[in-house]
Amino acid sequence: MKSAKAVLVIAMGLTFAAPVLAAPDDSQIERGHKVYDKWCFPCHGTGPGKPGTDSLKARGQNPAVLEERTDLTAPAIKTFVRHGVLFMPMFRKTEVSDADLDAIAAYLTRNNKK
Amino acid sequence: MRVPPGVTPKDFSDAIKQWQEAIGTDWVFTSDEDTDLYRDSYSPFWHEDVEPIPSAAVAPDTVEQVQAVVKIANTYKIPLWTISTGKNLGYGGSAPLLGGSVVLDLKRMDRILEVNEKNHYALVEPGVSYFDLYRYIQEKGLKVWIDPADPGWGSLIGNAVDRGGGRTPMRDHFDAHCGMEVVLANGEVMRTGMGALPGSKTWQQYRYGFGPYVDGMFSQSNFGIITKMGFWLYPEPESYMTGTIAVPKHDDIVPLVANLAYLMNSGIVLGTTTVGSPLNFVRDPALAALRAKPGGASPQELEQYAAQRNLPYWSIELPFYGPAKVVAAQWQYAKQQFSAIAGARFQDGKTTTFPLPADAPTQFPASVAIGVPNLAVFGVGSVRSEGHIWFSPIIPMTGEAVLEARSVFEDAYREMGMPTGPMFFLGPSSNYPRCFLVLFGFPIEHDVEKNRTNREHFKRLIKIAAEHGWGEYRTHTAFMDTVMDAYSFNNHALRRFHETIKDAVDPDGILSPGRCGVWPKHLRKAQA
Amino acid sequence: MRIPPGVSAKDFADAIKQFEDTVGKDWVFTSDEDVDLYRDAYSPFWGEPDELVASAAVAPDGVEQVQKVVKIANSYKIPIYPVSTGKNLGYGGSAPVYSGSVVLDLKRMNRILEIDENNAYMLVEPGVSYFDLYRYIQEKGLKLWVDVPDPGWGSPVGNSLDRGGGYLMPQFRNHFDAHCGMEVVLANGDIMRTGMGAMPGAKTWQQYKSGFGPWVDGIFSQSNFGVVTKMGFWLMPEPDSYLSGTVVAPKHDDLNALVEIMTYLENTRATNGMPFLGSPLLSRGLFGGGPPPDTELTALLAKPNAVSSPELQEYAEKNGIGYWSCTLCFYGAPKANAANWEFAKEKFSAISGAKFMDGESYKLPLTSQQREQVHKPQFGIPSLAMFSIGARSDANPTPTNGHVWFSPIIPRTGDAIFEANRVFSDAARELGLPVPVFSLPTCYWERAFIFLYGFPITHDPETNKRNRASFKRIVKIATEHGWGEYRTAPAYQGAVMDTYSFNNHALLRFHETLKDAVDPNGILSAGRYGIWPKHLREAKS
Amino acid sequence: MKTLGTFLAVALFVMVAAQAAGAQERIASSWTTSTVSGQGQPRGYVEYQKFCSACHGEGVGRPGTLALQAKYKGALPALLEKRTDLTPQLIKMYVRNGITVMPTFRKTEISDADLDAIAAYLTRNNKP
Repeated sequence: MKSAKAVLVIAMGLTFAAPVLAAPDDSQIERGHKVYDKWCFPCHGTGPGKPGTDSLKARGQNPAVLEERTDLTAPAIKTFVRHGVLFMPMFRKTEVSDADLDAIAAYLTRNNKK
Repeated sequence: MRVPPGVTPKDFSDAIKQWQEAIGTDWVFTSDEDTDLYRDSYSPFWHEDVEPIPSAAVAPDTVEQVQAVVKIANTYKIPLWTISTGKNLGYGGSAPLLGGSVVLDLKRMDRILEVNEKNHYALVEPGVSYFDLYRYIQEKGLKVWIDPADPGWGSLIGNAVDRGGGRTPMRDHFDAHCGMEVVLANGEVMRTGMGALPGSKTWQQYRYGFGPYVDGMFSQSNFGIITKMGFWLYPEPESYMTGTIAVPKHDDIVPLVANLAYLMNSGIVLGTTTVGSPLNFVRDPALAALRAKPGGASPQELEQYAAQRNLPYWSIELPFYGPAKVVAAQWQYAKQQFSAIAGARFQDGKTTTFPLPADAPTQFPASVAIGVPNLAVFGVGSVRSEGHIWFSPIIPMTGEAVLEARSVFEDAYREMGMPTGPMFFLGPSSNYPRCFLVLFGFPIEHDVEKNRTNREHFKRLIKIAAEHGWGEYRTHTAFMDTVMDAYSFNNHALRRFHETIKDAVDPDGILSPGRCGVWPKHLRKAQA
Repeated sequence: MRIPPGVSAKDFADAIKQFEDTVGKDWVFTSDEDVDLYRDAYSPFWGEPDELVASAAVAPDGVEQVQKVVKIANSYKIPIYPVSTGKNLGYGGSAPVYSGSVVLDLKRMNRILEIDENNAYMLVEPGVSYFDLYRYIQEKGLKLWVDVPDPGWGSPVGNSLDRGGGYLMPQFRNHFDAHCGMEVVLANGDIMRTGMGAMPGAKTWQQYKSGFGPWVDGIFSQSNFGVVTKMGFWLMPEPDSYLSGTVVAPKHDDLNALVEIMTYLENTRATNGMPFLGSPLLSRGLFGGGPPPDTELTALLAKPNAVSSPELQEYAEKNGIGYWSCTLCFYGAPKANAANWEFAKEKFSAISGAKFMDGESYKLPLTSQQREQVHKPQFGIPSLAMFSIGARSDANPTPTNGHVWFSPIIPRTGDAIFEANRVFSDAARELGLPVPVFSLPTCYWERAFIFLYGFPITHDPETNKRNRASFKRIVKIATEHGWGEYRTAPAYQGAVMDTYSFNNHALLRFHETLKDAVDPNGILSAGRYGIWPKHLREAKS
Repeated sequence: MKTLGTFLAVALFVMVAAQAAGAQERIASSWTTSTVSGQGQPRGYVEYQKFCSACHGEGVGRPGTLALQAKYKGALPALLEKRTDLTPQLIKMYVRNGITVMPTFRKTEISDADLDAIAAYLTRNNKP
C-alpha cells in the first residue's frame, strides 16, 4: 500500500538531494508555463478558491504558490503529479504527457539557485 | 368475426373468452359494428382493402387487468395495438398500423391519481384527457395549469408518448413528464425513475432515478404499455401578455428569428410563437394579381406593395408569463432587442391576469396558450374535407431555414400539382424550445384515387425534406416506415438498434407491431 | 503485466498487440507505473486487495479508433471501461467498476466540433473539459455560458452521462437534460447517431432532441450500453445582468412557507437562477455571517435536536438572528431582474417578520476583478474551489485523502428537510459518525432537493472499512424513508441499484435484458450502476 | 384538388383568427366556461357538455357549430341544442359513424347509456 506519507517522505528526500540540472531552455519553460496554467493553476494558482495553495499555506509552506518556489525539483514535482497527495489525485499521461511534465518541471524550477 | 393475422380462429376465440373472463364481456368488442368504431376517422385508406382495421378491442379498467390481457395475448401471440384516448386524429387515431391487431383501449383507465398544488405535478392514467384534468383542477380550484395539446380530448399520456407539443412554458409534453409505470410484453409491471424505489417520495419530483434512464424508449415506440405517468405542471402565473413585432422587409426575417431565438434560449420567452406574414392575410385583388403572374411575386414587389399600404412583411406575437411588472419589463427588453431591425414596429397586446374571475370566458382560439383545452384546431377543414393528416418536419430556428424550407416545399407542391398560395403551411412555430415545427395539412377524402395521389405526394415530401436534412417529428401510422427509413445514418443503425431492443423486450412481437417503423422479427422480413 | 479476469494471457497479449496497431504503442498503457495512474485517487478501498484497478489502458484519438478497439475487445471478450476525463472524483474517477477491466481513456478525443453562437449550442467529444470550453469561448469572444459542475476539469459528456448538475438556469443546470443528440459506438463496434442525427445531413441534430421513433439517449446515461463519442449541448446565452437577493425568516416553523414560496417562484421562472437555502442562526460566524456563536448559542446547539428546541427559538428572537434564509438569483435584463426580485419580496412577505437583503448585482460580462470575487460556477466559470472540502486549511488541520458523496434526493418541502435531518442525525449517532447540527439541501434539480454528505477517504483500511459499512447502512436507512441516491461511487453502485427494487427489481431486470441484447459478450463497463452481463451475473449468484 | 383549396382557405381562416385577433377580442368573443357543474342538470345535458359542446357549443373555435352554420346557412340552427328536428336514431348514427371531420366515438368514450341520455337531451324540445 503506497501511503501518502510514504510518498511525502520520498518527495522530501528527493528535495534535499536536489541534483543540479542543466538549465532548461526558454521555449521549454514557456511550454511549461502554458501547461501549468492549464493543469495546475486552478488548484495551485493565486487568488481565492485555490485548494492546493490554501492547503500548502495551511501547512505553513511559504511561499504557498508553487510558481514562487525556488526549492522544487523535477523528481519531486513528477512524484506528486503521478502519485498525487492527500486530496490531490494523480494525473494520467493522456492528461499531462511525460513531455508536458518535463516542461512543468522546467518552469517550476526556472528560478532555482544553480 | 375478424381474426388477427397468423392466429387461428380457435386460438382467437379462446383468447376472447379468456379476455372476457379477465375484464368482463361488456369490455371485449368483437362485432363489426363495435370494432368499426376503432377505425381511423381520418384514414388515408378509406374504402380501400388496405385500410388497417382491428379484429377486436379490449378495454381493461386497471393495471392488473392490463397485465392479464397482455399475458393472454402473449400465450396466443396476438398483436395488440395500445391507445390511450385514441384521439390523435391526423396521426392515426384509434386504428392499428397492422390490420387485424386487437386494440387495447385504455380509455376506461381515466383516474387522476394525484394533483399536487405545492410542488406542481400530476399523476394520471392513460384515459385522462386534457378536458378531464382541466375540469378536475377547476372544480378543486387548484392554482396549477395544464399544457393542452391543440385537440383537448387528447390524453396527457398518449400525447406525451407521441411527443406532442403545446404552447405554455410546459409545452414539450414528453420533456414535462416525470416518472412512468409500464406493463411489459411479458405482463410484468415496472416503474421508472424514482418510482422504482418502493415507497418513493419523489416519483414526480426527480425524473431520472438511478441507472439507465429508460423512459424515452417508451415514447414513439412499442416496447411497453404505459399505465401511469407523472407530469410537471406550471403554477398559475400572475399574468399573461402578448406583444407583436412587425418588420417591413423580406430579409428582416433573419434578424427577426435570430432575436427570437436569443429570447427563447435565454428563457425570456417561454411559450410558443409563430412567424407569420400579415401579407398572407390580405384579401386584395391587386395582391392576388401580383401573386398570380408567372413566377409569382418577387420579394421586392411584395415589399413595395406592403410599403405602399403601410403593411409589415413579417410579424411574430410573443407570449410572456409571470408577474405583471416582469412581463412588462421582458416585453420592453424584447422591443429593445428587435429595435435593431430598421422599421420594426411594435404592438402591445392585452395583459390577462389570473385567476380569471369564475364567470369569465375561458374559451378563445388561443386559450391553449393559457392552459385551457379546446377543439378549435378541428376548424381546420371542418366545412368540407373528411379530415386531415399532418406532414410535420422540424427545421432550424433561423430565418434562412424558414425561407429555404418555404421555397423547397413550394417547388415540391408545384411539381406535384398541389396548390400553394401564400399560406400553404402552418408555422413555423416554436412548440419545441430550440427549433421550428412546420405543419402541412393534407385533406382526407372519401375518394380512393385522390387519397392514393395524396399518399404518394406525402411520401415524396418526406424524401424531399430528408434530402435537405429536415425530419418529421411524428407522423400518421400510414407513413411511419417511410419516415423511419429517412433516419438512416450508418445503414439504419438506429432502427437496427431499436429492432435489437424490440426482440429482447417483446420476443413474440405482440406490442403495437410496426409503430414508428419498429417491427418484430417475424414481421420484419414480410416488410423488407 | 496484469490480466483481465476470464482472459488468457495469450489472448490478452494478442489484444494488446492489436490495440497498439490501432492507436499506437504510446497510447496503450500496460506497465504498473502507467496503469496505477488510472487508480481512483479517492477509492474507499485504497491499497486493499478489493481496490478496483485496471489491467491496462487504451487511449484512442478518434471514433474509428474507438470502433476498432471495441471490436478487438469484443473478439477477445475483454472487459473495457470507458472514461471521458476520468475526473469525477468522489464518484469513481478513472478506475473501473469491474476490477481488471481495460480502461478506454477518451481524454485524447478533446475536439470542440461546433459552437453555434446564434442558436446557442455545441457539439463536443468526451475529452473536452469545462476548462477547455471556457478558454475556447473566451478566446473566440462568444457571448455564451456553459453550465459547469463544481469540478471544472470534468467533461460535459462524462458529467452529463453521470447526470451531474451545475448552477445556472434550470434548463441548463441538469446536464443530461441540456444535452441534444449523441453519437454512440455500440458493443459490436457499430456506430449510431441518435435524435435528428440519425438522419444523414441532419440540420437540427443539436436543435431537436428526440428525432423520430423511440428516444434512446437516456439508456446511455448511468449505464454500460455503449460508448458515447460525440454529444450536443444547449448553452445559455450570456445574460445582460445578474442580481441576487436574500430573504431571512425569523421562525423555526417558517421553513415550510419559505420552501413553498421559493418553489413557486422557481417553477414559474420568476427566479431563474439556483436558489440557496441557509440559516444565519445555525451557521453563525461561517456562511451565516456575523460573529462566531457566543457561549449561550454554543451550549444550545450542543443539545440533542437543538434545532427544533423552543430555547433556540427564544435565543434567535432575543438576539434578532434569523432562523432560515433563502437566496434567489436572477439572470436577464436589469429591469426584469429587479421586477422579479420585487415580486419575490411580495410573495415572501406572507412570512411575518421576513427581512430582505439585496445581494450582488453585476452588469455582465464580469470584469476580471469581479471574476475572482464571485462564486464562479454561477457565472459559468469553471473552478476547482470545491476541492477545498476536506483539504487542509486553517479550519481543517487534518486533511483527508478525498471524499465520496452520499447524495439522496428528497421532496422539496420544509417537512422533508426536518425529517431527513432527524433521520440522518439518528443514523450518524448509531454509526458513530460526526453529527451535524443541521443540514440544508441544495436545489440542483428544479423540482426536488438533494442532500450531499461527503464521506472522508483515508489511507487507513480500518477507517475506510468502517466508512464503507456506514455508507451502505445509511443508503438503506434513506431507502426505508423513500429517498434514493441520484448517483454513487462504483464501490456502492450495486448496493444503491438494489434499493430501486419495485416489483422484485423489475427495472434492474429490464436493464439486464437490454444489456444482454446490446452487449451479448458483456464487454462494456461490467457492473456499472449495478448492471452486470449474463456470465458475471451467473458467476455472482 | 378543389377540396384542398377549400381546406387551405379554412386553414387560412384559422390562422387569421389566431393571429389577427388580439387577446382582448379573443376573450370578449365568447362566454362558455368549460367546467361542468352537474348538479341538478339532466344526465344528457352533463354528458353533452362533456363530449359535444367543445365542438358543438356556442362561441368561437367550435368546429361543429361552424360547420353546421356553413351547411344550413341559418335554415336550421347551427347549435344542436337549439334544434327540434333531431331524432335519437340520427344522433346515434352521427356519434357512432362520424361525418366529415367529426370522428366516431367508441363505447369506452360514450357508452350506449350516455348516448341515450344525450339523445333525450337533444330531442327534449321536439314536437310530439
